[in-house]
This record gives sequence, C-alpha cells and structure tokens, in this order.
Amino acid sequence: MTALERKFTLHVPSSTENLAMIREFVSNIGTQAGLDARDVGKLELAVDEACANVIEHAYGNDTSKDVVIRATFDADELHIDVEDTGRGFDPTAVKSEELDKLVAARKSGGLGMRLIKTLMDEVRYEIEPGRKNELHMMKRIRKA
Amino acid sequence: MTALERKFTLHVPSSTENLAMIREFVSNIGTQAGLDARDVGKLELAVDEACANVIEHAYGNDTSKDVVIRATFDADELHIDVEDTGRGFDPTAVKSEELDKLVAARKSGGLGMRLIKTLMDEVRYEIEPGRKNELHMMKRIRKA
Amino acid sequence: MPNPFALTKSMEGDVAVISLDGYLDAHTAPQFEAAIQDEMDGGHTRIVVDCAPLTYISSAGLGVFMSFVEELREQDGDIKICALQPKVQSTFEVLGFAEIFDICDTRQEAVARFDEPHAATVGEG
Amino acid sequence: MPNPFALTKSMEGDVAVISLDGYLDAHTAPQFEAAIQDEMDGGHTRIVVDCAPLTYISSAGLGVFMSFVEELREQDGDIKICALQPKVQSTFEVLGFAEIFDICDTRQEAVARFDEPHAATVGEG
Ligand SMILES: Nc1ncnc2c1ncn2[C@@H]1O[C@H](COP(=O)(O)OP(=O)(O)O)[C@@H](O)[C@H]1O
Ligand SMILES: Nc1ncnc2c1ncn2[C@@H]1O[C@H](COP(=O)(O)OP(=O)(O)O)[C@@H](O)[C@H]1O
Repeated sequence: MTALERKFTLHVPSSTENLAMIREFVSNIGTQAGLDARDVGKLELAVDEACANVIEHAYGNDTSKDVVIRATFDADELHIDVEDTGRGFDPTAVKSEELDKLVAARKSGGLGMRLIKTLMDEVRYEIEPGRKNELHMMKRIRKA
Repeated sequence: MTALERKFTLHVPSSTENLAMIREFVSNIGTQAGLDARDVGKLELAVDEACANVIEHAYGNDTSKDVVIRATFDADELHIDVEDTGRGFDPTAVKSEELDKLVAARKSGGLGMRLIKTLMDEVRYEIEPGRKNELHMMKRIRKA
Repeated sequence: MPNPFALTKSMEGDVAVISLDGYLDAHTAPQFEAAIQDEMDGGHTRIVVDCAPLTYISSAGLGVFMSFVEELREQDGDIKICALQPKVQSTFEVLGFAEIFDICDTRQEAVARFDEPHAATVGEG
Repeated sequence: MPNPFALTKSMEGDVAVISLDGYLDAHTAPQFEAAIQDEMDGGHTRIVVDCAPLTYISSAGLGVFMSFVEELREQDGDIKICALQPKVQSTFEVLGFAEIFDICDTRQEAVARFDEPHAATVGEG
C-alpha cells in the first residue's frame, strides 16, 4: 500500500433505493483501504445509517435532492463524510434511549446514531442548516 | 417509473483497481433505469472499456488523476459520460482493425472503442486536451 | 448488484414463519413491516423470522422487530428469530437485541420454543 | 464486492489447463498474460482455458487470447477455450472470436480436441 491519499466521491439521488449502491461503494473502498471483512461490514452499516438519516430526516424523502458521500484513505485511516443541504438538526439534543425503553414504547427508530457511534472510531457533525450539513466519520485501519 | 431525471456521479482515482467498483456503480444504475440483464451487461462493459482507456491512455497510469463517471436516466434513455483531464486524442484518427489482422499482428489491444460503439446506441467524443475530454454514451431503455 | 430483498411466508402448525432473503434496509424494511402486520391481522401472534438467507440488516430492519414484539407478547405470542449469519448476528448483538429477543440457531428450535413451559400456551386456529 | 479474480493451473496429459475465476479486466489481465507466458516458457503449447467460473471479461482479457494464439499455432499448439457463461460468451461473440478461436462446451471436449486429426499432433514431455 502506498502512502498516497486516495479520494472517492459518490453523488446519488436522495432515495432509499440507492442505499444498496452506497453500501457497495463503501465496501469496495474499505476493502481497498485494507480493512478486514468485519470492519468493512461496520463501515458499510455506519454509512448506510448516516445516509438513511439524510434521506429520511434531512430531506424528508424528497428524491430531487442529492446525497454526497466522500471517502479518503491513507495507510492509517479511512475518512468518510456524508453531506446534505437539508434542514439540519442539533445532534447534541438527540438523546439515545436504551433498547428496552424503545421496545416498551413500540418505537421503530432511534438506533441509527447509536450504531454509527459504536461502529466508527470518530464521529463528528458539522451543521449549517440548508447550506451544508456534514457527518464526518473515521475508521482506523488496523494492521494485521 | 417516474418521468423525473435521476443523476449519479462517481469520482475515483485513475487506477484499474477501481474498474470493478465502476462496473458495480453502472450496473446498479442500469438496473434501476429498467434495462434488462443483457443491456445492463452491455452498459457495464462499455463503461469499463471507456474508463480503462482513460486510465491507460489519457492519464498513462498516473493514479494521482481522477476518473469521473456521470449518469442520468429518465424513462427513455440512459446517458453516461466519462470525463478526464488528460492528454486527449483524435478519435477519428483511430482506425478499427479486423480481428484476424490484430491476431496476425499479435496485438493485445485495439478492441475497446469498437466494443463501445457496438454496445451503446450513441457514442460521441468531445476532446479539449488537458482541459476536459468527455465520452458521451447513450443506451435506449427498451420497453418490455 | 447485491441480491435484492425477498420475503416468503409459511405456517408450521400455529406458528407463522417469515423467511427473509437478501438485504433488509430502510428501502426494504416496509415490506417486512407489512408482512408482520398481515400475520397479526390474520390472528397469528406466534411468529418465527428465519434469517438464514439474510445477508444484511440495518437499523430500519431491526426497528421492525422492536416495534412489534411488545404487542405480540401482550397477546401471548412472540417473535423468535433464527439462523442468523455471523455478520447479521453481530448487528443484532451490538445493540443488545440478544437480551430482549429469543434468538435460536435453527428454525425447528425456534418453532419448538413456543411449546416450552415459559412460552405462551394459548393456541390459535 | 464482486468476487475477485483467481487463476488455477493443472495438466491433463500434455495439455496445460488454466482455469479463470471471477472477473478478467484491465486490472487482472496481466496475471492471465503471465500465466500463459509461464506455460510457453515451460514448453507447453497446448493450452485449454477453462472459463466455467469466469463471470466477466473485458477487451483487456480478450487481448491476452488474441496476442498469444498465433505464436502457439506456429509451434503446433493452440489455445482452446471452454465452458463460457452466457454473458462472457456474448462478449467473445460480438467481436468475432468464435470464428478465430476453438470454443468448446466442456473442458473434456477442449482437451480431446487436441487429438483430432485437424489439430496439431506434435507431442511434448
Ligand atoms: N441527517 C439528519 N438530518 C436531520 N435530522 C437527523 C439527521 N440524523 C438524525 N436526525 C435526527 O435524529 C434522530 C435520531 O436519529 P437515529 O438515531 O438515526 O434514529 P432514527 O433515524 O431511527 O429516528 C432522528 O429521528 C432525527 O430527528
Ligand atoms: N480516453 C483516451 N485518451 C487518449 N487516447 C485514447 C483514449 N481512448 C482511446 N485512445 C487511443 O485510441 C486507441 C484505441 O483504443 P481502443 O480501441 O480502446 O484499444 P486499446 O485501448 O486496446 O488500445 C488507443 O490505443 C489510444 O491510442
């Protein structure tokens, strides 16, 4: 593997139909970056969750909008940013409920952000509502 | 299927390692556009050939460069553009040799552009060397 | 292309078995949700979800399990989950689903679990 | 991820069999080229390329067949191709490979073809 940084970008219409494509994009990059199969799976899931949130919450299922996924990696770290121009939100105001509480309340959601934080090594939101909202995620590349 | 046009873009480093990823991108879009499996296969191959030419000829295997693939489709047509900023060439000066001539001359290349023209419904080059070279390809979406 | 999503239903005695194939994400979860709702509308509260051919699950899929299990248990039923592939299993586990859901290795085991003493015993037609 | 490329070699009598698995594109074609060159360096000019597990081929893969066949035929050998999947077969056909190459349904058939009267008859160790 070279020390050179590699950059990849994918733009797709904001529709859950495109999540499968986004996962393939991400898992190709993860494999190329040298992640093992388990970590590729984690990356795939975290990015799926991030993009599903953009499609549903940032854009409210308006398929005329675009989801942008940018990935870069070098020998040590893989960075993925998910970018939208949607309504934005305050991530610090989202409180993470325990699973038993969600089950008791018959909720079907509320797991996504917890998953992202569990699966990735670094997670950071940069929110400028309507202009550009970005979720930065980083996965360390463990040496075998 | 809606009449709305859908747009997709993929940027990847100019390396043959990324051809598999490009094919997956394209075959996802082809399927979503409503092409049958045969036409998805043709699209995949044509775009692979176009990108392999950019990687090898336009950029001479300089992996610091970018290959850009843009796709749009509506109910009738799927358009794919492959874009580079490399050296460019005069496509009208490339003459297509017959297979038996190529075999006799022990050539390992010379089939790519013929394949692209055979597989797609429209093929057009726009060359501005070093600035932007584009190969526009179109595949009609046949109604079942 | 990844293999798409498919869902098949069958009955084993009074247990409704839903088999999930391919990927269960925000795009395909609504189909799974509708299938469970169908079973409940048809009076089936004992449900086994066979995940043997399931290759991927995201939170949208997990959310379907989460939102129905309480109501089914109130009606003396349950959702039992079986035959998870390792990748899918680790997604269930990372969120603590193994503590709340009955996850079995095989479909037979999952179906039989409904007849064990601690399980619901109310039969249905 | 698509399944990657793999190549396995074996001998059937004096025929070298190269089996291609996965995708043969501009990225993986150099490995195939090196394998054929190896066989020629080892004095094997009767080569069968078994494509049963091959899911994809682009012109870079086709170019390998194209560039070696003349030299092998001059040395009383050949490249016979067998067991093409429909998608791969149509790529061979659209370029007219079926007229220039001996393409068989099965590996047995391809190996046996070397012993037919119109084929080369010079044996090797
Ligand atoms: N990209 C986003 N844009 C706007 N709101 C978001 C975004 N991501 C998450 N949210 C908000 O945070 C909440 C929690 O998200 P999450 O944990 O993924 O669960 P879920 O998406 O299932 O509700 C969402 O319900 C939504 O209100
Ligand atoms: N994108 C491109 N940029 C520069 N030159 C190109 C490009 N595409 C094709 N060419 C030129 O046209 C020739 C024929 O291309 P092609 O038919 O694909 O065969 P091959 O790539 O195997 O040589 C190439 O050898 C190259 O000189």
